[in-house]
Amino acid sequence: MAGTSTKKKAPARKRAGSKANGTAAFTPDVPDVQIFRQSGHTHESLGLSPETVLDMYRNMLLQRRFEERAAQMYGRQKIAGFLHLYIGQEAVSTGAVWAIRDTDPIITAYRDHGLALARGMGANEGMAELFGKIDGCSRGKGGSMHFFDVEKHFYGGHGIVGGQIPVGVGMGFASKYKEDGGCSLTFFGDGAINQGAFHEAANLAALYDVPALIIVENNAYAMGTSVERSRGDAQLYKQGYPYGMKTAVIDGMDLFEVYGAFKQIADDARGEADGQTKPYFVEVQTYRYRGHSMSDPQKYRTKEEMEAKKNEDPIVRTRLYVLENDLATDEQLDQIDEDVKAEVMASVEFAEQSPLPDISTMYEDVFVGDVPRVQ
Amino acid sequence: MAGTSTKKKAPARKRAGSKANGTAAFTPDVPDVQIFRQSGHTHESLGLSPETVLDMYRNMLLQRRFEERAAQMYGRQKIAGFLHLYIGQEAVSTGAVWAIRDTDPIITAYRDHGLALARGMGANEGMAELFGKIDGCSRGKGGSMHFFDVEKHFYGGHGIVGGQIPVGVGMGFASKYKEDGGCSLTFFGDGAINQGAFHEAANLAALYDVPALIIVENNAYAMGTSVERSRGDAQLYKQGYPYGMKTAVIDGMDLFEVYGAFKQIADDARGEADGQTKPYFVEVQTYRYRGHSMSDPQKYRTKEEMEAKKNEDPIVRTRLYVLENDLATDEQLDQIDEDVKAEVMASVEFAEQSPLPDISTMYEDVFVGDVPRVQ
Amino acid sequence: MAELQFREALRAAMTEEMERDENVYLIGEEVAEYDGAYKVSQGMLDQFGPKRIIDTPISESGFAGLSIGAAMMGLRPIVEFMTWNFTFVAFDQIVSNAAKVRYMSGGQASIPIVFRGGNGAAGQLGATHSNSVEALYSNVPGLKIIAPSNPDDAKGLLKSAIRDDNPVLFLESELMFGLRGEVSEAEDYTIPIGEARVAREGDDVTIVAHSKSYWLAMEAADELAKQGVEATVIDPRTIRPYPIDAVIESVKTTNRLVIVDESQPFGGIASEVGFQIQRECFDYLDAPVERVTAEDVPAPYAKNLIEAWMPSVDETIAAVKKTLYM
Amino acid sequence: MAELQFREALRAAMTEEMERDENVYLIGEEVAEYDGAYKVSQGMLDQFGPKRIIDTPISESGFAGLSIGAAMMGLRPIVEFMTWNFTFVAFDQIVSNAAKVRYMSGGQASIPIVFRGGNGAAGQLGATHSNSVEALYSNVPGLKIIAPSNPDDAKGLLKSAIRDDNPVLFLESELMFGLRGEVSEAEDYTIPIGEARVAREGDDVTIVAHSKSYWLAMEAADELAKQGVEATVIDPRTIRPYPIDAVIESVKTTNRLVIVDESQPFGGIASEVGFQIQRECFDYLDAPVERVTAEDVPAPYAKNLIEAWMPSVDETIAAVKKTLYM
Ligand SMILES: Cc1ncc(C[n+]2csc(CCOP(=O)(O)OP(=O)(O)O)c2C)c(N)n1
Ligand SMILES: Cc1ncc(C[n+]2csc(CCOP(=O)(O)OP(=O)(O)O)c2C)c(N)n1
Ligand SMILES: [Mg+2]
Ligand SMILES: [Mg+2]
Repeated sequence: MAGTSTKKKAPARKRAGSKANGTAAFTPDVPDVQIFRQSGHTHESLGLSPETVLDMYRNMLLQRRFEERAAQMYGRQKIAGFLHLYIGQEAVSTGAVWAIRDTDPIITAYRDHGLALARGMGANEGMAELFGKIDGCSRGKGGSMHFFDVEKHFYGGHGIVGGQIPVGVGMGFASKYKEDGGCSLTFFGDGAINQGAFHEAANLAALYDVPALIIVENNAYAMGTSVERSRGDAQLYKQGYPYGMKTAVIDGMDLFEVYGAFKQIADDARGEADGQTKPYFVEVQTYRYRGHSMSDPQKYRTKEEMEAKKNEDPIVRTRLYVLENDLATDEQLDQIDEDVKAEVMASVEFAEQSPLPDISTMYEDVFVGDVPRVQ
Repeated sequence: MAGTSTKKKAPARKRAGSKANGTAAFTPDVPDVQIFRQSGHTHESLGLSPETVLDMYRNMLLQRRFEERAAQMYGRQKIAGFLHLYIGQEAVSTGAVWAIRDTDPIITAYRDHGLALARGMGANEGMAELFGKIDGCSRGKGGSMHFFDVEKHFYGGHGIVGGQIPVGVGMGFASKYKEDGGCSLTFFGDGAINQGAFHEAANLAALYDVPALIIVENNAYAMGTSVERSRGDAQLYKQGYPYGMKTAVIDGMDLFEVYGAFKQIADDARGEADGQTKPYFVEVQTYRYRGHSMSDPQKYRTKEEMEAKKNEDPIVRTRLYVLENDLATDEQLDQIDEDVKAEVMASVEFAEQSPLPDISTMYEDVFVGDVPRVQ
Repeated sequence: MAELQFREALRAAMTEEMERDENVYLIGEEVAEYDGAYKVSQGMLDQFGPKRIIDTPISESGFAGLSIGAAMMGLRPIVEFMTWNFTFVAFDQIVSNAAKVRYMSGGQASIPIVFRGGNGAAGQLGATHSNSVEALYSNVPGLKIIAPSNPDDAKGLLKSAIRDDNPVLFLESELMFGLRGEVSEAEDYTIPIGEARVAREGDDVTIVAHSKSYWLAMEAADELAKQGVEATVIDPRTIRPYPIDAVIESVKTTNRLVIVDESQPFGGIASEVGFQIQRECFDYLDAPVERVTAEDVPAPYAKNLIEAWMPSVDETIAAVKKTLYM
Repeated sequence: MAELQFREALRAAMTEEMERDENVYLIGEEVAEYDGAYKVSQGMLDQFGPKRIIDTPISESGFAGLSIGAAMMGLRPIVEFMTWNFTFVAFDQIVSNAAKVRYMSGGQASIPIVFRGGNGAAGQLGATHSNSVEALYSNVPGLKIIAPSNPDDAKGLLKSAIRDDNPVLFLESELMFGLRGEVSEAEDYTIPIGEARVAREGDDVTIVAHSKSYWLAMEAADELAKQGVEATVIDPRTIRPYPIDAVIESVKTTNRLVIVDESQPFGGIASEVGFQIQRECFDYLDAPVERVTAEDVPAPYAKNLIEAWMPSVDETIAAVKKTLYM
């Protein structure tokens, strides 16, 4: 089983010490950090059927193809505003969602397509939202940054960096209050950890023993600012410590690591074993292959770094695993890709056909019930 | 010399572990925490002349008598609004101010009389401010929570919990920018550490190597909320760790500990030895003897706790030290007390005599220069 | 009718709603073990226990946001801010999340939450502690804002606010917590949000004022009556939605309007009401709409200065006389 | 005169002031190595180095507050917010510290600081990213607020703002950064803060509009001219202090006023200007003051909705015609 708790310690030196991000295993210098990396999982050791593995693979691919197509549509000005692609991070969304309960609420930032699709939002509703059409998941009101699918317990899509963190903790708080066994998942970026909202929410989660996973998706950059350039100490996993929170560090480029880790920590957070709800601070180490949004010259990183990271592509890795373990043939996998591409093309068609929202809808959804407006 | 850096570690357990506040020495479980407690200082080992010790004693007493009188004047409705007394914490203000340079900027929260008087503000200007008179240190505009004496490099007096922390770091930032060798001191309470502003400012200080002491005056309570009830982990000294900041824990009931500690860390912060400016996270463990403000039934603590803490009274301890070491006689010390009382009584008289601000002054001090107002 | 203090009326409203619906909880600084910084929640911890009366660290952004999340999951939080001044550190949660998430989700999320606490100047507290926030939050669509002037309205409106499925900002006043007044004993007494109360009728001028300022307006009206000027006094009770129709109707009779509003003047509530009235009652107005507000400078500490800074009865009388060319 | 983009004019102002005074620095997210999220600060890192062009983590409250402290010590920070929407997490620093500390200190502290960045809606960005903040910050005494509409004003006013010894909020617009215009090449070109620019004169109606809305107003005026209606168009350029005298003077001639203001309507800039004008020009107004603002709902994403949500040329023309009873 993964989750090797270690008590060893390296001296805390600013911008020194082992580089956590994207490198091999490291020894954290705070107590009780669980590392989920190179655990040697197999689908069998994780209890995943071949079908499930293929479902997960298919979903990762759906996220990828959906966004590739969206980028193209952005170029054709079918989509406007910001468009933040999740490409490269799909193992995080997929591994996490497959590991938790369908009713566990999820909330994230504006880089939200991947998690929404992992949670089961249809490509149609997603694409129509990007197109600003009435059949979009948020009725064309939210756009790329504000995907919502409340029926599927996906609570957005939030544009203010860090602003969703207290909200996500509150969703876990509600589970504890209602004693419904739920555990909330709050995703945010490595840049967002520097917002005050993170600090306040993390402390509240710890103080109130909230079943909440407070998850920093460390994709190495916040726009053009690397983690090293935004932190007094770039080892983000240290940030759960002062609140007395359990901490996990996960290799986010590996689907099975993510799945195995989330299964374990979500269950621990909901108190499955000890009857104690509790939060976790989780650093998932991942990488974004595309620019921050659509107009990013990406001068802040080298081609070499990118190439190295591309070798870790979670989709490629999963494909290799599937082939090596004979879970499917090359042809079957290609067929999945074809199916996914067709699904995405259909979603473009759906989005094209969907009507623009009627102007009258602009006045809807502000309040529950009718409330007079000012002219 | 004080400042025993320790690398030992105890397991991090929520609300467990050694109780840091007000008890004997403890072993921190983060690296590079320097403990300033029971160091066995004498005035000689600290290089303090008997005169200086008596000056410090006198100043602590001035703070105490000033506030005792202010409380009385509040009862007589000469003073209104909030009045937060510093009584019990005088070793912190005095030890720190005597240890640093006169030009090092200081900023604090609304519990500000002690630091202002330590910094050399006259009792007259302080008392007149409390009375809301034109000769007050802030021209009667600020009141108790907003003492300012910019000439003495005392920058207030701030009412929004935590709001002064980024500002204080900015004062140190300016020193680094101007290369003037300064080091800023930012004081705030144990309650304020839970504000997002703390987190953001602390990280910036560490990232930019700002010569700034970020000082939590842990007086055990934020209004009626103990540190244990406000934190996921009550060991505040852990809070500097994720930013990679050097950390110090100081016995704030002992004048010499405070003095010795601040001398050492302020000099290290300004880079005296290594040429590297740097911030410190500092936990000063102290205690407030009075209620939070003037109307506090104080049900949140026991008489026993209070009595135990009264045994640590920094003024009593210093008096004992002075007597034991023959730095002055009982009579001389009583005379100091008489002088201080007279000074405070004179400040009441001064405040009484000072005129109310002219109504026209209400419109002054909003802007530098004349700027039209709206009616 | 029972005579209650304002704080007791608030407590009664919260208590009744908490008894009625176990999804309602109260959270804030010192609300539980301390019995409330201003004793509004006195005794509630004893009655409801720590699960539902929840003390917080000084983390307004944190617990406001946490409660927005809880509300999205079906709970009905009452968030007490020690005062509204301290919401500036939680501004983003209120403005970006509470007010906008429902809209951005295309109506999928709802956020039944009440934010409440003391608003406005409360004596000699200085500039950071004397803000009237209604002028700030009312600019933001997506929020309801209530600012009652008496215990009866406080109770009836707070109960409505707690039952409302939308974010409601409930503005109280430290200076009014001890104010006594008759409160309806009707079972399950609620007052609809968005309806003005015409407190007094007169043909010469209309005075509109909410919260503390309402009492200034009434005092001014009494004084004016002695001088032969009969004022209609309207307490809007809600700022958002603003019951402008009641004001329009009245101005059509009196042809004169004075707004007393403790907000600072630039873009305050008075500006908005004045703007709407000049537009809707252009042909009825016999004089410009006048406003009586706080001064356009930060709030000073000194007693004489803060008194001069606040809107006053005298200024209200003078403004009325101006509209009457007296 | 040289033709510059709006962003180039801002850059020129900052560069000149930084060359002039080494206490001036620029700080913000992505201002240095990334050359600015909107390329306003392009090349400035190369010229001034990392000591004076400073990248920050995403900590608006932190770096705004840090710069307030630095300003109190005599530096003259220019704080770039990626957009003003993100100042809601720094609201307390701006409102409680920048605006009030000088006052509370009895004039001892001064805070020479400029906060700047894009304001208002910038296309299909959704509700959290489309705020016009002037309505919020202008309520708070202690701040100057500038919102220029063209490169020349941008340069002259930003230079004045940097030299001003007070906190100045400088509101730009993502949609205008590429706007080209003639910019004075006068040495050390500054424009005094608080003076309106009368962009066009006409006797029939006065239209007041700042920032992006100014261009709507001008377009409407052109269209109206074709229909025989001559409008005076005033660009106030500053919101605080508001150059109301210029508007009063004009309305005394035209007797009609329309304010175009992208703020949301309730308590917005339009309300304030309308209020003041009905009060100061009561006997001159031939029609109610009209306003054209954003809709009173959060900003939607869909193209057609956000277009309908924004103030428009058509709405401006309609409002003018309303004042003319056309
Ligand atoms: C409070 C706030 N400040 C600034 C921004 C502008 N902004 C949007 S995304 C972003 C970078 C965030 O980086 P990170 O948190 O690492 O997430 P990632 O984009 O890598 O997923 C910034 C600065 C914002 N939306 N909100
Ligand atoms: C943002 C904010 N929230 C709440 C308050 C009200 N308040 C004033 S002092 C205080 C307690 C602060 O405790 P601590 O930081 O420990 O300082 P101490 O009073 O012990 O010196 C509170 C809650 C405030 N002034 N500002
Ligand atoms: Mg990132
Ligand atoms: Mg304290």
